[in-house]
Amino acid sequence: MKKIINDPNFVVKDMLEGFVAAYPNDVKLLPNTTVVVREDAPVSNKVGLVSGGGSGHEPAHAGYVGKGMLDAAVAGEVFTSPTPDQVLEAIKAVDSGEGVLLIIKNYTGDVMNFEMAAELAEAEGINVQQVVVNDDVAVEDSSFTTGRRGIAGTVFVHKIVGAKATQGASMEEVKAVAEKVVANVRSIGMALTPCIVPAAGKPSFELKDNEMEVGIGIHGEPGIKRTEVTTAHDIATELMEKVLDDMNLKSGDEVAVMINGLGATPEMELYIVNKEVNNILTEKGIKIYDTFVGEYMTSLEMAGCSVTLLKVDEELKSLLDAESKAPAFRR
Amino acid sequence: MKKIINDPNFVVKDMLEGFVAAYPNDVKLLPNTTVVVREDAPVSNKVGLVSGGGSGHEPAHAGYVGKGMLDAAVAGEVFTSPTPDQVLEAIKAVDSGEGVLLIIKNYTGDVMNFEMAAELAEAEGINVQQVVVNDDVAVEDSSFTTGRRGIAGTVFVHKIVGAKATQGASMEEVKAVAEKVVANVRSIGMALTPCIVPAAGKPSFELKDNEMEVGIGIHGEPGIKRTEVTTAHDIATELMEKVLDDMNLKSGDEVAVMINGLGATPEMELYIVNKEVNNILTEKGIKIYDTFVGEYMTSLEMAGCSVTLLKVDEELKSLLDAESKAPAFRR
Amino acid sequence: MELQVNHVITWMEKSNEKIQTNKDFLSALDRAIGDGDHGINMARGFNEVVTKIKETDYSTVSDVLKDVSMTLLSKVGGASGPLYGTAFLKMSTSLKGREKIDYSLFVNAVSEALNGIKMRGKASTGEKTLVDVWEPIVEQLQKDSDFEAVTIETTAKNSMEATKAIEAKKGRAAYLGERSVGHLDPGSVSSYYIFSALSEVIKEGV
Amino acid sequence: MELQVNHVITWMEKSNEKIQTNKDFLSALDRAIGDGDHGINMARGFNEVVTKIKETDYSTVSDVLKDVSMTLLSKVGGASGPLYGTAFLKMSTSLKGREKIDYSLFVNAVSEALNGIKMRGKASTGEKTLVDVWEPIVEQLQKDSDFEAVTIETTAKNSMEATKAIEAKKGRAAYLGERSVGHLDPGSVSSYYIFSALSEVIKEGV
Ligand SMILES: Nc1ncnc2c1ncn2[C@@H]1O[C@H](COP(=O)(O)OP(=O)(O)O)[C@@H](O)[C@H]1O
Ligand SMILES: Nc1ncnc2c1ncn2[C@@H]1O[C@H](COP(=O)(O)OP(=O)(O)O)[C@@H](O)[C@H]1O
Ligand SMILES: [Mg+2]
Ligand SMILES: [Mg+2]
Ligand SMILES: [Mg+2]
Ligand SMILES: [Mg+2]
Repeated sequence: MKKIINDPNFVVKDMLEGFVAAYPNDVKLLPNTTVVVREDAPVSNKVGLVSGGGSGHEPAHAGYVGKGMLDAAVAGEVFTSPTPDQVLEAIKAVDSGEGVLLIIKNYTGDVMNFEMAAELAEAEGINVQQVVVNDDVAVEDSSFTTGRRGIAGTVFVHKIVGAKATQGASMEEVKAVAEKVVANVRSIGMALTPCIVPAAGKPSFELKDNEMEVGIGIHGEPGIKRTEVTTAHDIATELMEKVLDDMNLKSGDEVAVMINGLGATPEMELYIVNKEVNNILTEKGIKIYDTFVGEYMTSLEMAGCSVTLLKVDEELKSLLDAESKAPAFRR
Repeated sequence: MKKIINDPNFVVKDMLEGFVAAYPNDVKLLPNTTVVVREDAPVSNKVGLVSGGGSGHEPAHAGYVGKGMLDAAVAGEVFTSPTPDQVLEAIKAVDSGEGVLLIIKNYTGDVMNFEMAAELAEAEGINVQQVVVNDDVAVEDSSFTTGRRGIAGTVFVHKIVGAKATQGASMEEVKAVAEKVVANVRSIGMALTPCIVPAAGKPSFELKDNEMEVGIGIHGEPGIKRTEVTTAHDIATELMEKVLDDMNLKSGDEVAVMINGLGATPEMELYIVNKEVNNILTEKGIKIYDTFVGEYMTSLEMAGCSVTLLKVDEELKSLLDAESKAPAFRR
Repeated sequence: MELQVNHVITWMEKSNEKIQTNKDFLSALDRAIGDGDHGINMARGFNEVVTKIKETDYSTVSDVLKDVSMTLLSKVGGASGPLYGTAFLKMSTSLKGREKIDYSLFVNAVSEALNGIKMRGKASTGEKTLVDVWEPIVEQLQKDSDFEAVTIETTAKNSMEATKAIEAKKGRAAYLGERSVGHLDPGSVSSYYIFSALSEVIKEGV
Repeated sequence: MELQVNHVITWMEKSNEKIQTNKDFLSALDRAIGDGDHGINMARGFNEVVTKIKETDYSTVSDVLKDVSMTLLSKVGGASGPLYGTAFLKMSTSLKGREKIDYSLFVNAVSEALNGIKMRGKASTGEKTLVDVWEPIVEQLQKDSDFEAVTIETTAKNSMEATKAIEAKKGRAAYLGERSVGHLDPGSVSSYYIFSALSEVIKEGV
């Protein structure tokens, strides 16, 4: 394991300190927590937005804290959902009296920890609502199981819901737009190499020199299948097929595209994937409203990428365009 | 070699097409070239700014094209400086009559190719000036040799010179501020793993499981020394020592800091390095005016980072703060 | 036979020892069908539990269990944190104010814990979760009429091993569908360690 | 003996063959003390050169050399592109309009090429660059009185090998300082192939 770290048991603490040190005018770390909040939290007359999850997905989630996006991000241990006490601190720090919406990625751990925090916060008289993001089409969408995972599409939820809340919308309106994004966003990922959780010290899975995993989860959860590495063209085609199959888009529909690097993939490769994705959409007559290429929701040093499509209407477009001062999503 | 690409010989073309496809309202690719220019080039009454270099350093350099930064970026083959004919196309596309400043990283190949382009452009009556960035303190600064390399500090040159030119400053003023940034910016890098040029198919160097290279170049050029991987604390201390030794900063001086990932390093680790760098500067009484953490000047999928310090005064601070619409450097 | 404060403390210490010893094994099981952190999570949590309860004076069993619960809730994270946290919280609540626990109180407490796990995780038997150890244990405890080291150990072990054959429907392993078959459920294995530790406490004399 | 259009074309074809054959070797040399692309750069450039000059009709040697120069300039990139581009451009200029080249014109052209390389690269002898092959070649050509296959081959080979002992002062290898000693200069090796190809053309009869 080659990493630029100090003690593997303190990577989250070290990272958070380094993060707030980089943006001292914009964010702060709540003392003795792993909660990053806006410097000016709670923002009056605004629904508070809290997200978070395991660490190792940087810039998610602290990078999305800022004017126009989240009010707070709660960091768990690497790939481990944060605990209820931490989430509770975040909720309390950002509630201005308008209530707090939790944006949760659909993992059993995240859902349970955030839910417990919500129960505790409600006991303290705070109106807490939640939305669960489940954009990963690699997983079968079944109500009898855990259901789909939340991956990079979550960033679109942060952005759009952040814009809505910034406009002073009510909890009801904010939650409605959050659910609208969730209903219209789909993603899928693939990996060329695994990643290494610092405290574990070994790769979370193994791939042969010529293998890739299609449908990988952002914690290295196995995907749909393991095949030989093909070309960017074939990879994009396969990922897009899975996403489009699930979306029911017609010619003339508009989408926002996100090509997300999982950590070790050179940006060059992400742009090559974007070329292919762009071609596929253009051929189908689907209009690309906006494109985001970069590292938005990573898996430590995993090599690979994910493709996200968000079907947009006029409301979502204007919210997507709205100003954001979050360090990792400046608009 | 595991990469998400099509034909290794066409990675630059594919990437550039994917790049302009992502930002169609902001940039365009000059037909049959590897030159990305602002959509609205040439911008009247503004000195044109052209940079570029080998590919593989994404988001450099095309990511820095946009209002407030560069007017054009010329992409060479991977790690190979672009050719004079391409640079000439860029110069011609961005000259509004106010002349064009070339921002060149100090590599023999880059200097020669850009210089030949300048000669050709001058023959066509365009006023072309140049500034050569040489921020890498890993290399001895000698006028008898090639001198120091240009690395991540170049991004500060793009930003600040871009702001100056946007204000409508004359060529003389723009060039003067460029030279001021060059005189005040210092960097050094380190690598944990090598990278693979697609057309070569093999790593450009090798490091043992417990080794790192201090002072690595952004093309994998050997550094100052090869040692055992130590902690983030020790790595930051060593890099900062080299940079500070060369800068003559006093307590009370102000700097902008850039912690740059070389490609495969998780953002988590960059923030850990930032924590250490922040501590070192704070201890010495050096004020941190602003901090930039992320991938700004990469080396394909190399794991490692570089640290850049820019000593700022009031002029540089206000230019650093100025608006930028470049995709990879939004302010 | 009655469970007292010192027994519960020993139970947690023994649980912790087993978890620390098998930390890498638990993570390896989780790597196969999850995200590879179960050993790390449990080891971090139970280490804190032992530190906490050793430095505190307790007069009731319920207070020990409350601290166990709170520590697990705030230190484990992931899916297992709220589940184990809830389990011990429910035990604590059902034993509120008690210094000594007789067998029927104990069975009732574990049964409450199981309900808590099922409520929190929205899981039922046969979904390859720790319910698949806790549910058989509760059934066995209800059959027995006093603390029985052997039946607890055997039941926990057998049901833990039986998770291998189950297709996961809940938790991270559910993403794998059929491919989860043939692997032990990590959470069931850590639950086995906890009941195995309980069995040893009983054997040493409750 | 005179150099004509077809000789120059053969010269370039033979140069290209050697460069393609040794592409990986040149890149490996560059990996050791540079950035590992010299073989890729030269192979890309000379491949284009051969394509270009084969599909074009030429009446003068200078026109062939002009196309060689332009193609190298626009296809090689890096340090070697402008250097070789300048070298062939200077040859073309000094031979402007000529259909046949006698020995003294040829020596003059190569000498102009060397000046061009030195001007462009701001390098002089002993700095571990391709000057260390071109300068001895010019000196040897000036000593000889007609095209001599053997002296060209020997001089190019010896001076290429001699770059091993030199400490780099220019180009990317200069960053290495003393550590560049003991490695061949990649650009000198590609220059050797070009003169070795010339030597073969001469041997086959100019
Ligand atoms: N819904 C659920 N109900 C009960 N137990 C569950 C549920 N989801 C997961 N588990 C248990 O949690 C274990 C995984 O814990 P852990 O690895 O610590 O958390 P995570 O899955 O968040 O990484 C599983 O092996 C399983 O026994
Ligand atoms: N200033 C210079 N003058 C003459 N030759 C040079 C100079 N700099 C580099 N070279 C030659 O160029 C060769 C490297 O070419 P190449 O690898 O294609 O370019 P780059 O160094 O830009 O990657 C070196 O081996 C050396 O012979
Ligand atoms: Mg986990
Ligand atoms: Mg090169
Ligand atoms: Mg797990
Ligand atoms: Mg080279």
